[in-house]
Amino acid sequence: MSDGVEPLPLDLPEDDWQGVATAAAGDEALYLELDGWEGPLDLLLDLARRQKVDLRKISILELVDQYLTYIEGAEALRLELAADYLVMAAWLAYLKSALLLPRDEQADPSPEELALRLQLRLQRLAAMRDAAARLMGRDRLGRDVFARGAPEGLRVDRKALWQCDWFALVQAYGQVKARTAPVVHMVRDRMVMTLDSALSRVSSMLGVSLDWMELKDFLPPHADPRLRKSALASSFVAALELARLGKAELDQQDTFGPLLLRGIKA
Amino acid sequence: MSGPGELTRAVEATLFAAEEPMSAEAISTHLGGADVGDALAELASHYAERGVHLVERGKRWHFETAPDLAHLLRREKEEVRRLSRAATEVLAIVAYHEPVSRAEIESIRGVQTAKGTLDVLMEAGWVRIVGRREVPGRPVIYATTPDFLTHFGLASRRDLPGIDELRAAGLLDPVEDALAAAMETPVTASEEAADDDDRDADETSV
Amino acid sequence: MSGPGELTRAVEATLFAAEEPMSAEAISTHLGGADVGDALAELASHYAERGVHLVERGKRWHFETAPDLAHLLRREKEEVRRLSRAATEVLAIVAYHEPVSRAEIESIRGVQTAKGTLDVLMEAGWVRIVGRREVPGRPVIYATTPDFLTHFGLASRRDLPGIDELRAAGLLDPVEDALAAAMETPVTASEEAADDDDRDADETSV
Repeated sequence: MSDGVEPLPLDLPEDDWQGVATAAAGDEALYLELDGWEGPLDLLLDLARRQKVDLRKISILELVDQYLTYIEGAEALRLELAADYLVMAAWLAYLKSALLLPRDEQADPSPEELALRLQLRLQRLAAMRDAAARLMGRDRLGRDVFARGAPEGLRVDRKALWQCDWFALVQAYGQVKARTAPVVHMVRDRMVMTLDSALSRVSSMLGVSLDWMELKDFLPPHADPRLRKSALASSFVAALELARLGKAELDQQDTFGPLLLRGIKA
Repeated sequence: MSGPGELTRAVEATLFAAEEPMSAEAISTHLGGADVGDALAELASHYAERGVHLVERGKRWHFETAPDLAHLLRREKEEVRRLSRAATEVLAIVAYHEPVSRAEIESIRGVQTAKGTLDVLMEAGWVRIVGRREVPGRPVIYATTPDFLTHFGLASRRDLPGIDELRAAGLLDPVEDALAAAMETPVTASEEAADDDDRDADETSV
Repeated sequence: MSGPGELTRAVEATLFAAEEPMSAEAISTHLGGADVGDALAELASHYAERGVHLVERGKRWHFETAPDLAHLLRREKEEVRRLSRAATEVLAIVAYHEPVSRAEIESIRGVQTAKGTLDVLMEAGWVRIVGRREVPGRPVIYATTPDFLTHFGLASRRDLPGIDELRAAGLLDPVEDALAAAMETPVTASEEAADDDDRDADETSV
C-alpha cells in the first residue's frame, strides 16, 4: 500500500541541482530555498541536524513538519527540478498521517517501520558525510605534504646476454652453404597426349555413339598414370573445342560431377 | 651514533630517487634481492623527527614532507583537484563500504550519482572497478586504490577515520540489515533476494 | 644527538619538495626571510654519510643520490637471449670468411642482411669493424673478436671445421638426405686440406 506513494527514483543528473540556484541568477530569492541540497534526503538530514539532537533521537514527526513547512515556504519551486522534493513531501505527509492515525494492523510495512527506515538512512548518510569531511581534512599528498619535487627516477636497462653455441654456429654455416650451393635441376621426359591427338581421338569416338559418354571414357585405357593426367587435360580441351565448333555438346549435373559428352549429327 | 649501513643507504637512495611509491618487494628486487625490512624500519625511525618522513601507505613506501610543515610548503597554485561535494561523498562511501556498486552508493546518498562523478574519481586514480557483483544484472563494483591511500596518508583502509566506530555502530551495514535487527523481524527471503542492488530502486529518493 | 631544529626541518622539506635546485636566497624568501645558512650547513653535514646528499652547485642547493650509489639509478638487468637464426648465420659467415663486408655476407647468404643483425653481433662482443675494403664505396669490413673465440671455446679460427668436415657431418646437405649423404660420401685427404681463408674467394668478391 505504501508502494503507491513512495517517491519514484530521481532521474535528474546532479548537475541540474546546482542549476537550481545558478540558472535563476535574477531571482535568487525565489530559488534559494533548495540550493545546496543534493536531493530531499540531504535536505532532510540538514533539517534533522537542526534539531540538535542525536540522529537516533530525532522526532520523525517534527522532522516531517519541518520538511513540509520548508517546501511550502519555497514559493517558486521550479517544478521540473523540484519534483522529487515534492514527491518526498507527499510521502512524508502520508507517513505523518499513518503515524498519527489509529494503528492499522494490516499495514505492511508499518508506519513505525517506515519511520525507522528513514531514520536509519539519515544516520547512514550523516555517517558518510562526516567521514568524507574527515577524509578531505587529512594531510593530503600534493596539498599538505609533498613528495620529492625532482626525483631522479629509477631505470632498469635490460642488457641482452647473447647465447649461441659452437654446434649452432657450424650448423648455420653448413645450412648457408647447402642453401646457396649451385643446384642442377633435371626435368624428366614425360609422356604427354598432345591436343591434336586428343582432338582426333575424341572426335572419332564421338562418331561411334550418340549416347552421353563420360569424358573419362575417352581416355586411353590402361595408360600410365602420368600419361592419363595429360590425356585427361588434353581431352577436356578437345571437348571444349568440339563444343565450340558445334560438333558436340557437354553436360555436367553438379560441380565436379562427371562431365558428359555427346556428339551432334550435322 | 654511527652512520647508516650500506643497505640502509641503498634503500634510502632508491626511495629518494623513485618516482612512485615502492613496495618492499620492489625495493628488494631493485637491490638484487636483499631483505629490506630492517632498513625500512630504521629509515622510518630516523626520518620521524626530520622535515621529511618515510611513510608506508597500502604496503608501499615513499618519502614525503612532514605534515606539520604544511603551512610553509603549500603552494600558491592549488595542485590538488578540488572535488565536488558529490564526489567527496561518493569517494567516502566507496572507501568505507568497498567493494560497492553504484546502486548501493545511490541508496546511501538518496540521489542518483551522475556518471561523471565516478569517472572523476577513477581518473584521479583513487577508485577502480574491481569486478562484478554476482547478482542479477551483474553490476560492476568499485573499490579504492593504493594511490587513494597514498594521497590521503592512510597506511591501510583500517586507518580510515572513525571506521571502527562506524562499523561497531552498524552504520556500515545496509539499512535492511539494521532494520531487521531493530525490528527483530527476520528479513524474508523475497526481500533478501532484492537486497544487494535493486534494494533501493524504489526508495532511492526517500 | 638532538633532533634537527624547526628551521632546519623547514629547509630540508623545502629542498626535498622543490622541483629545481634553490639558492639560499630563494629558500630564505620561501621561509619568510629566515637566515638559512646554518641550516644548509647542518643538513649538508647530516646527509654527507647518508644515501642521499645535499649538494651545492653554482650557489644552488639540491638533494641528489650519493655518488657511490649512483649505479642504483640505472640498473642493468642481464637477460639471456638466444641468437636468432639469421644472426647465427651472419656470425658463421664472418667467422669463416673474415674480413668480410656486409655486401659479401649478403652474397654468401643469398639473403639481405638487416643492419641490426650485425649490430647485435657487435653488441654481443663477437664481431667488430676492422677497417674498410679498398674498393669503390670503401665498405666497412667485419671480423670476429677474441671474445668470439673464447665464447665458442676455439683456440683459433683454424679450429672451425672445414667445408669437407661439414659435408662429412651431413651439415652441407639438404636436411632429408643428410643421413644418406653423410654415410656415403668419403672425405678425401686433398679436400680436407682446403684452406680456411681463401676457400670461398670467388664468392666473396661481389
